Amino acid sequence: MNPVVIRTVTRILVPFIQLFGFYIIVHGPVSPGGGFQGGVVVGASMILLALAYGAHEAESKVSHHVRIAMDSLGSLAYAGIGLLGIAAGGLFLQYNIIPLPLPPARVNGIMIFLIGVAIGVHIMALVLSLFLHTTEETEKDD
Amino acid sequence: MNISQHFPILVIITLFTGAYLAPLAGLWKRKLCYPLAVLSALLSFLFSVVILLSVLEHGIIRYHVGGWEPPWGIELLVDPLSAFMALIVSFIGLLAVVYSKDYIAGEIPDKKLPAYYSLLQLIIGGMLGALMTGDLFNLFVMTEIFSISAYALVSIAQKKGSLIASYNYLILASVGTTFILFSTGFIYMVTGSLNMVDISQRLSALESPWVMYNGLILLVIGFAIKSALFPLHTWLPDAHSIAPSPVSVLLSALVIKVGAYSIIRSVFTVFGPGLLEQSGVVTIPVTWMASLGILLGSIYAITQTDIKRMLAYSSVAHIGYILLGIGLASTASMTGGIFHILNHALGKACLFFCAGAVLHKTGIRNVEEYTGLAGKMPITMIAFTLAAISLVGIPPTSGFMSKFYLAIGAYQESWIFLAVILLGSLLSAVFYFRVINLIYFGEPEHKSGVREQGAEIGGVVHRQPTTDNRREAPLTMLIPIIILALGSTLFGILVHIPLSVVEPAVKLLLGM
Amino acid sequence: MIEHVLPVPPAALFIVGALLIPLLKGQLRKIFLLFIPIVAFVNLLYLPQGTYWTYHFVGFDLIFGRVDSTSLPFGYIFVIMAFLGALYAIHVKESSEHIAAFILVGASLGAVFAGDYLSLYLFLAIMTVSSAFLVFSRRRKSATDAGFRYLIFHFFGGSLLLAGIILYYISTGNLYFGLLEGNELYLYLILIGFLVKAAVPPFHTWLTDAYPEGTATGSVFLSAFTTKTGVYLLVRAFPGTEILIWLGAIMAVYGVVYAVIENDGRKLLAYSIISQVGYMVAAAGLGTQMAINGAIAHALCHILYKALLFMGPGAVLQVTGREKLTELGGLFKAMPVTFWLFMVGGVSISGVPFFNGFVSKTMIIASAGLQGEAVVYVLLLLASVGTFLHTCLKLPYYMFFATDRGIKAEEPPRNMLMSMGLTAFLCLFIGIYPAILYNILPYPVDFVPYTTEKVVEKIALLSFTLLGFWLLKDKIAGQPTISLDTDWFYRKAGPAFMWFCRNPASVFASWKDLAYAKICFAFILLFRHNSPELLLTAEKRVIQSRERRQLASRQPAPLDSLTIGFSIFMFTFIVALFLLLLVFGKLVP
Amino acid sequence: MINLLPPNLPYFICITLLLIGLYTMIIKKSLIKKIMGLNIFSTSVFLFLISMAYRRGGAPPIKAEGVELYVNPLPHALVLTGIVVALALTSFALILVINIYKEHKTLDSEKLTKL
Amino acid sequence: MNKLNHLLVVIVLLAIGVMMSIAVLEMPEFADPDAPIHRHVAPRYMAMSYQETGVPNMVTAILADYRGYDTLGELTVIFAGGVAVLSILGGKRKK
Repeated sequence: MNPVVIRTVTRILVPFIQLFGFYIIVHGPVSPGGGFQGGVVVGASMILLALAYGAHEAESKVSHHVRIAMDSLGSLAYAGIGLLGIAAGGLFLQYNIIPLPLPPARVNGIMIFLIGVAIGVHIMALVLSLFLHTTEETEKDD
Repeated sequence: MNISQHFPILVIITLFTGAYLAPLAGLWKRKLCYPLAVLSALLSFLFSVVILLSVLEHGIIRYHVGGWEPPWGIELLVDPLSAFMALIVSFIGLLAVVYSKDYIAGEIPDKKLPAYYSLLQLIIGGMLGALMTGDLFNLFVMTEIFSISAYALVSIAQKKGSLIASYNYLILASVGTTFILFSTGFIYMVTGSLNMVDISQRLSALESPWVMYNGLILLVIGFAIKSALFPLHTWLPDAHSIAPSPVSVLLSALVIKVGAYSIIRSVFTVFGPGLLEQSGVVTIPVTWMASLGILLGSIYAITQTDIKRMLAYSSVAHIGYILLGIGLASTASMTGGIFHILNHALGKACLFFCAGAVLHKTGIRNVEEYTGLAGKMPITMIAFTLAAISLVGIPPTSGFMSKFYLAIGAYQESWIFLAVILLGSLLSAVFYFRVINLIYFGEPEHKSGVREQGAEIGGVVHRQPTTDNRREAPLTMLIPIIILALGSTLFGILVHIPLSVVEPAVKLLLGM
Repeated sequence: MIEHVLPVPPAALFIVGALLIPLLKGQLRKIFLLFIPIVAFVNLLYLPQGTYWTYHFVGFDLIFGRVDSTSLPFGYIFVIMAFLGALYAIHVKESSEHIAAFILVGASLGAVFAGDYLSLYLFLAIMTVSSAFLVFSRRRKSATDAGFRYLIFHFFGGSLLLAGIILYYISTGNLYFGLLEGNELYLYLILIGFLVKAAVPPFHTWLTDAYPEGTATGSVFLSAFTTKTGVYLLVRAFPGTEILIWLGAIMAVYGVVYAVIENDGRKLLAYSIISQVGYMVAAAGLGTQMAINGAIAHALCHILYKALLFMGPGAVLQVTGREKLTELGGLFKAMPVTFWLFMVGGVSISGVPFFNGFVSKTMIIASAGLQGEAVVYVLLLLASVGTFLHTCLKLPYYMFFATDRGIKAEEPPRNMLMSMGLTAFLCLFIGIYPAILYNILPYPVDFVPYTTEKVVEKIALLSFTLLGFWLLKDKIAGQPTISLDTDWFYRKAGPAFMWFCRNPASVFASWKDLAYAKICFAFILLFRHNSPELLLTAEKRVIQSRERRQLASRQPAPLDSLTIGFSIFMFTFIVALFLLLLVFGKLVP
Repeated sequence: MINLLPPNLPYFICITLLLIGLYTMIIKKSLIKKIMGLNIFSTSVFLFLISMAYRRGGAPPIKAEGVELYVNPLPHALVLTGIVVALALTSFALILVINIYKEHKTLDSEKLTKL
Repeated sequence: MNKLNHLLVVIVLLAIGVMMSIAVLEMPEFADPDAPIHRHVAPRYMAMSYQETGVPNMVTAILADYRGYDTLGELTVIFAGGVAVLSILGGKRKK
């Protein structure tokens, strides 16, 4: 099968898909969407890349180490934001007590946004990992 | 502001953070995973000690995560029961992590270590989360965390058949969790709330109870699948026997107990003291299933040759004791049931640790090859004996006391339950003493001919214990074994210590 | 100085001592083994009467020291017996046997001095386990099996006892162990629990099963403690219970009948224990002051001479490795001292005047006569004749005389002989000075054993028996068979139970568990039926399966099959069941 | 009963889906199909939650000027969580199935039984 | 699986279906604006979430703020799933 069409279309589409994914992540607080949804979209773009160009392409863009780091750091960032509440003298995951020079509701908004980003980072790496690992050795058999 | 007020959340977050860090640490230095895991497990153990003490002193702890009041936000609710269970979970979890170091080296490849320790912390953290939470949906989420970690840990060693065991476990337990979610939907539908305390207040004001009953039934059956109540236990023997021993300990001593705990929560807290009469709809069938489980679990255990499988089936019987006590819902039976959670956790953890130590040092899994191990691994085998005696329920070990309370509570309901408890002890004596007999008085097979002759001639044969073939397991494995064996013996004499926690917990649950 | 250290709970002394045994080696250990009973005896002498060592245990009152004139005699004799047994077994190098024996002694002492049911149950359970370990110490397949049956039987009795205790607790609200009267269910459960301990038929099979299987030294300990503790419990809780009189009388005769036809020396003695305990049970049932005195006195005397009797065949077993009467004979030349010492026990048990059996046994028989229980009186008298026949005549005759089979033998080790000598001395001493025995009994004794009438009666009876034996001695020779007793029930029940485990009960297990049929061999042996053929085939199969297993043992156990579909069906079925119960529970109030 | 059926029809559909999921898991022999059954089963629950959140005349739960009546946002959040949980489960189950296939060269549970 | 078993399964499932339908008949009517779920906890989210969290999307507000702990759990579940997959495959992808 001639992959040229697929590859070309993919090359054109992937940046847009990713952009759309980031949009979903960033606009989670104001419109339908959020970290999970956006993260999956971005991850799916990488899967598309892997499908069109082979797993190595995706692997070289986002390597195993980077994916693990993104996974862990995304989760850690969430837990860290939660712990900030305790550090600021409030309760776990209590945002409005975090000392920023803004009204409390704004602080909440910022933290929700940050959490969305953390989730997005985590999910995009994870979705790609799941795909790559699932296909890992079946590919070799082909 | 006092940091100790945050301990209910920190006890969970510490482990989760450790779990997040483990793969990261694995990228840098794999050796770092173990100390990190020990550290976080130790921290959470210390936290849960403080939590238990403060619950006993100041009463129920309520922690509003995120600062939102209960029906809107998620509330952590720590009463004596959850603090008691949390202490058990974090303590045995700590021991399992400590034990893992030398054991796991021979079981799984080096590159899986980060994943292993990460999952180990997730399973403990998930269980602690399920114990501490006061929110029904959060209970579901936490249940999923420890369940997924459990499925993965079952298959981590990639033994023959472990994948199938893990798959079985996954599918069957997922049916259970989906039941739980479904019932959460039912309950949410009629109450509009997810907070347990709030639900119980609103449920008692409910006029049409059908939806509520459906919810209760699905909730209890969902958790009964998790806790391997008798006819729902089919996933357990494979999963518990194939998993690496520290994981078997976590599964057998803790995970099914957390399921039992969740049944307690759903019957006594969600449905509350106000609806205790009506909850007989589920508790009465549960007692009958538990009675069957006590008898048949022991009978299956008798027919096993694989030691871990035998112990796994014995867990089916013991979860029967616990749920029988809970289902009877009288003061004595509840005391016995909850106290038995501790005893079975200590005893079964010790037995699985011992079986693991034997497996690690000699590769023996078959009960009939346990002959003469007392000479080779005396400390391990003494610990095995103590723990087994405790589980059979012979005084003065702790297992006797919990069965004594259970039996008192059982007779208040019906003599049949008393008979079941006593018969169950008798049956468990059969298989535990079979092993004990082999350990101390069985002879290694190749010598058996010689021994037979000697016995005929002398009546007594003088055997010189040879010191050179003593092969105790390494210290990281031996210390947890010793601690647990001592615990399961000492708590039979110092019963007032656990009872001082169990009794207020029971009073609270029964609304007295 | 001693007053400050002593007294300590006697049970603790032995149990702690037992745990120290493995730390000691060689000569030191021998001294230690003898030292503990001596200390315990001194301790007992300092033990004041009364109730103390109460321990408040989560709402229950545990009483570890109820010392009164009923429990104290048992305490004395148990400690003396511990000394004699330790001396007899001192040459044994394996510590496990000493530990089990000392724990058995300690637990028996604990049970005797226990003042509440919880601590009583505790000590009885420890007794069960330690006795089973003494049997296991023989390290022989048959011993293992017998030990197992012993264990299960006693756990069964213990379960009934525990059920009785729980019922008692629920109906009275306390756990005080004392006189039981009335017509409650718990009464019967506790009674059965005690009857199992005292080996009253039909609960006696564990005794004849396990005691002959003990080691040469272990059986001496076994014979002394368990049944006598049972007698103590009956005396304490059920004096004057009508049914005990008949049970005891039947037991006395029953044991004799089986003993007469028995072939294994120690099994014969085991049956004779049943017979002798029958006297005590009957006396407990009579319940008069004199009968209770008789029961306790007889228990004390019986411990001494029965230990002596077990020491004899034990020594023979030690030296020759043989137990069956049909395999023994003509040992007198090689072991004269053993023979004479054994005979002291033999005449004691038969109640020959001036030996200790006489002073206690006549007391029981006389009290039966005083009560007007004519049938019981005759039965007991008859049993006494039978005892003389089998223990004093048949056993020594076939063991030491009869056909000389040319067995190589010599006198047993010195410590065994010393122990036997000491025991024989005590038998004689009490026989001649019964006052020393009568002084420690709970009630004042106005019974005079040595009246012309009683002595003459006894001697006449025994002489006729002797004559009869001499004429019929070839007719009652032991046959190399196993006599059928009520234990067929559980010998059959074992395999039947295993069949149940494997077949109907496994429906809910997993399919592959059915493939575990080979485990049945272990259990055919465990609850062995005494058919040699079956045993042989089972043995062969075990060997075959063992070879197969050795190949497979390093693999994890075979998996349960994939039973997902079935399991999920089970889940849904349970859901449906609950819902059905809900619907019908609602619709039909 | 006929009168009552139409208003609660979505719930009946959810229960039907639930039964279909269970039926698939019980009857189908392929391990993959069992996973599909599980997914149908859990989807029925999500559907149940989502349909109970609906409110006649309710707007999407995004704050807008002048709108007072929104659908209930809480079940949406729950379902999001539930979906993610199901995703994790499904991915792990699929990977197990892939490895089972590699090991045993079959996915038929009846055949795997006879191993 | 033979026909009989098949039938049994269907019967049991139908029994569950029928009995759950009894519950469904008692449920609040579908899309009823006054159902308990719309009256008890949810009104606060609708009325207050924008003031309290500064986020117009209520689902996100609930997800990340009111029930943020659940979302942490959810993230942990998916993290566990990822690690579980790694644990089966043994880490690194071979080149």
